[in-house]
Amino acid sequence: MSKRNFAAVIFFAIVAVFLVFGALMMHPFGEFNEDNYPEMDEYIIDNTQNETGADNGVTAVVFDYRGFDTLGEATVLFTAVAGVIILFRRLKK
Amino acid sequence: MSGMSRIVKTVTNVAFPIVMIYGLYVIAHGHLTPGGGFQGGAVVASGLAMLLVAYGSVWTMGKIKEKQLSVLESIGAFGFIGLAFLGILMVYLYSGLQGNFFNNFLINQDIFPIFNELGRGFGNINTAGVIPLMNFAVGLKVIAGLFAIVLVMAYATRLKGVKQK
Amino acid sequence: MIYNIPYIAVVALILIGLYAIIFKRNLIKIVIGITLIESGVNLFLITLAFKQDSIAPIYRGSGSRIMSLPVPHALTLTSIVIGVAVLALMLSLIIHIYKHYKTLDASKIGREKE
Amino acid sequence: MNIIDDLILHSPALIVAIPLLGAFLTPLISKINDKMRNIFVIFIVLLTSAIVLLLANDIYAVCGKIHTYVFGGSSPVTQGGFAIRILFEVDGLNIFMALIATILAIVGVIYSWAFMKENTGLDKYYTLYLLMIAGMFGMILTGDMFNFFVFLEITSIASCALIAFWTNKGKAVDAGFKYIVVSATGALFILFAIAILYGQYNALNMAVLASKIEFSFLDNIALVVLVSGLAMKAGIVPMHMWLPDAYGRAPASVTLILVGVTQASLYGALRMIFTVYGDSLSTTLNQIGDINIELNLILGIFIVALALLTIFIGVLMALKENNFKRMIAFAAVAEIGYMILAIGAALTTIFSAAETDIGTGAMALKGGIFHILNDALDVGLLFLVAGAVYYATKETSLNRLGGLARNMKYTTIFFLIGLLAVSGMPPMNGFASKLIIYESTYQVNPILSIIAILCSILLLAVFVKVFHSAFLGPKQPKFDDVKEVPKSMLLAMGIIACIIIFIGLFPDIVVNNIVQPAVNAITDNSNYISNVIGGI
Repeated sequence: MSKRNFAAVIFFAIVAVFLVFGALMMHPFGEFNEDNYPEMDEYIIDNTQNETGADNGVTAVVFDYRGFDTLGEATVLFTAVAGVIILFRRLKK
Repeated sequence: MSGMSRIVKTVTNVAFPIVMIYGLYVIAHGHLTPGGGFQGGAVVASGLAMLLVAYGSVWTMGKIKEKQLSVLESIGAFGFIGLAFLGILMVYLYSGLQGNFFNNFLINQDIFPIFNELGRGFGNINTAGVIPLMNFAVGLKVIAGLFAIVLVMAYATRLKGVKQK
Repeated sequence: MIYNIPYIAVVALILIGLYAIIFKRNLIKIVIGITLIESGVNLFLITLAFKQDSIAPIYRGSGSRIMSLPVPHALTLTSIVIGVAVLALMLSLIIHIYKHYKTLDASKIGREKE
Repeated sequence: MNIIDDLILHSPALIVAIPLLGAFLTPLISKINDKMRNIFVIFIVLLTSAIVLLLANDIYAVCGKIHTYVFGGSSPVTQGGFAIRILFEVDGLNIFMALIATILAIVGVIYSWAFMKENTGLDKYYTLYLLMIAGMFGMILTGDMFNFFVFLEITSIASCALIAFWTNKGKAVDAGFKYIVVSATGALFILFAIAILYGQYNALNMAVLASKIEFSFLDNIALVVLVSGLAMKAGIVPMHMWLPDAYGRAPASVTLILVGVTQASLYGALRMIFTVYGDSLSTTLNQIGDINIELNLILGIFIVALALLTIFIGVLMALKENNFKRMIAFAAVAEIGYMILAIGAALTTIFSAAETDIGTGAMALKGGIFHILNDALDVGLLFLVAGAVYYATKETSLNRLGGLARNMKYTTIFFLIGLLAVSGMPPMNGFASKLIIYESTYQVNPILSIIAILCSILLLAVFVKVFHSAFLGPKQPKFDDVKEVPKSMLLAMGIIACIIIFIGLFPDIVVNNIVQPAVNAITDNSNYISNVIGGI
């Protein structure tokens, strides 16, 4: 094993140990109580019909509450298209 | 990649309209049922990609160029950001309301009563103000964008020298 | 600890992806590694959205009012689209690299003298 | 309500939205003709800059003011103090970075005008260029963690495509691939950290998170993952291998914006460490005897060690590099080292109880933030000069260049200014910020500043060698018909050179008016929280 590989293995092991410990410390799957009450999401669920008029809560979040993220997301796709086209363009005029 | 066999082409011909309709349905009902502009756009784009696989990239490139797709995508993106900009102008439209970028300017107003409806779980399509319009803009953008990516990559990696059937 | 199994799955996905990125030399495998990390993170976001006995956050005429959290769904949607964009660009670059060097071995590309 | 007030009110959104709009419209406009497109792009960039200046004027008018902008709603927080909508929170640090980005954007567009003229695919080039600028502004101005991630991805995808712009060169494509792998991995790390924080506190807004953070074990992991992701993007040493390739192979006008993107990532690290984690960094982790081992101390020492390594490796690799642009790229790595050296030194001291230590920390931060501005200008100017040399001679290797000063007078002068500035010589701006860094690190530990000064001198040696071999020396017959570069490129370099000399001659004006508000903004995170979510 080369030196570089050795360092990589140690790095990998450290990351693995910390992530597994982190996973064990998360709040139990699917359980919410007073400590981690999801106030932001509950607000959205309660008010989505009145504030945005949409029945679909996820679409309400995507296009209204976090609309600017969606603009960014659309831009990412636009960027990728421009990037792919620029990479496969003709090089000579 | 040139075209595939006749069986594939026939099946594609049958399946293509269904995929289109389903994708457009998902886009149009984005604010009512699971889905939206991105998901429906991806469905339509995958239908177009199926066409690309069946008929080959050279044939498809003859029908539509990536430049045209790029213009379509620009129009979709412009529609989306334009609807967002209209939120700012809301303050001039309805007196007394302070609007911001991305305001849902069609909801809670009384100038266009038809769009004013709130969702109450009945599945009315004219609910949610500006969201369906944004869904359409994003849908157009995603269709053109994803198909442009697939088309350009397929055309660039085509086998040269193979005659098209 | 049985309730933490989804998180363990997330960690496993991320670690497999990281392993591919660090130790593999084939460019396609590196790309697969990145996609795996991305799936892990997306799975994590979706895991955070789940609430027991809940339905998807979509109102119908009637039905349960206990809904899973909508924000992580929206974040995952964004993250998936971003993933597609990154993937498209990476694959295009790989096509170009293969055209230039006729190999996908990371240790053999970009070493020529100018 | 008049139009200027409206513009200022909506300015945080407009600064990002106008370049985006420009990018969406560029493919349509370039259908008309090329000249129209160029005018359109420069118009968009100038409009954005005007709005940035308006906003800056507004922010600097009142001390400690934070301009909060809500997307799609009127009130930033709902009752109970949680932000559901995306907020842009512009304080002294944001606007400082935005000013840097503005300078780079204007200069870059003017420079590309002539520099890229002979290439194909220019409409997409300008589209991606505007997207890069928009993404950079978005990263800088946003106050939402996930929004930060989205804009990070926009910049990294756009810059990756532009790095590989010359696809006929294998090395350029290779550099682009390296860049996208590193930045995609880094961005996914950042997203993972955001998800951890979201799962704990059910919040994505920076100010809300800062008010809620408790510093559990998971927060520790999130901090480490976040900072390592941002460090990947910023090119700090163990993850620096993409940077010389990407900087060296990209067109010079793209490299200029890449410098800004790197610094936006650095800004992200600053914002996360000092504002989001803020006071909870001084949590005591362990106690040995009488000494409290605090987290900020460990983090600070770690960052200082990385910074020294970064400076050292950057300078050493620059010494043995033969490619003109790659050599400058290694110098840029070293310069990033100086900034994080200042940040690390500030971390070790600023949370301490003693008054003098806090003063030292604030001074180190001042030096570090000032150096962000200076580094962008100095390194940017050097890259533009390297691009100009490539444009005139089509030659990148330092071994084959020589005697260019005879034919390219102005470029030579600009290179001289750049080399003096980047190595911290007195009449230029680099001296002013490096002096503050030396002073503050000397108070933390004298060895740090000694190493920093030595490396700076080595950097001077590197550049003097280049100056001698490329610009001076005997006349070479093959460069006889080399001409001075077109006027627009000279104008672009001239703008940066003028700003460099201005800051070098009057550093006090800049430090007092621009840098000090940024330092105040970063050290006072309670002001940030209370301004955004209203006294909770």
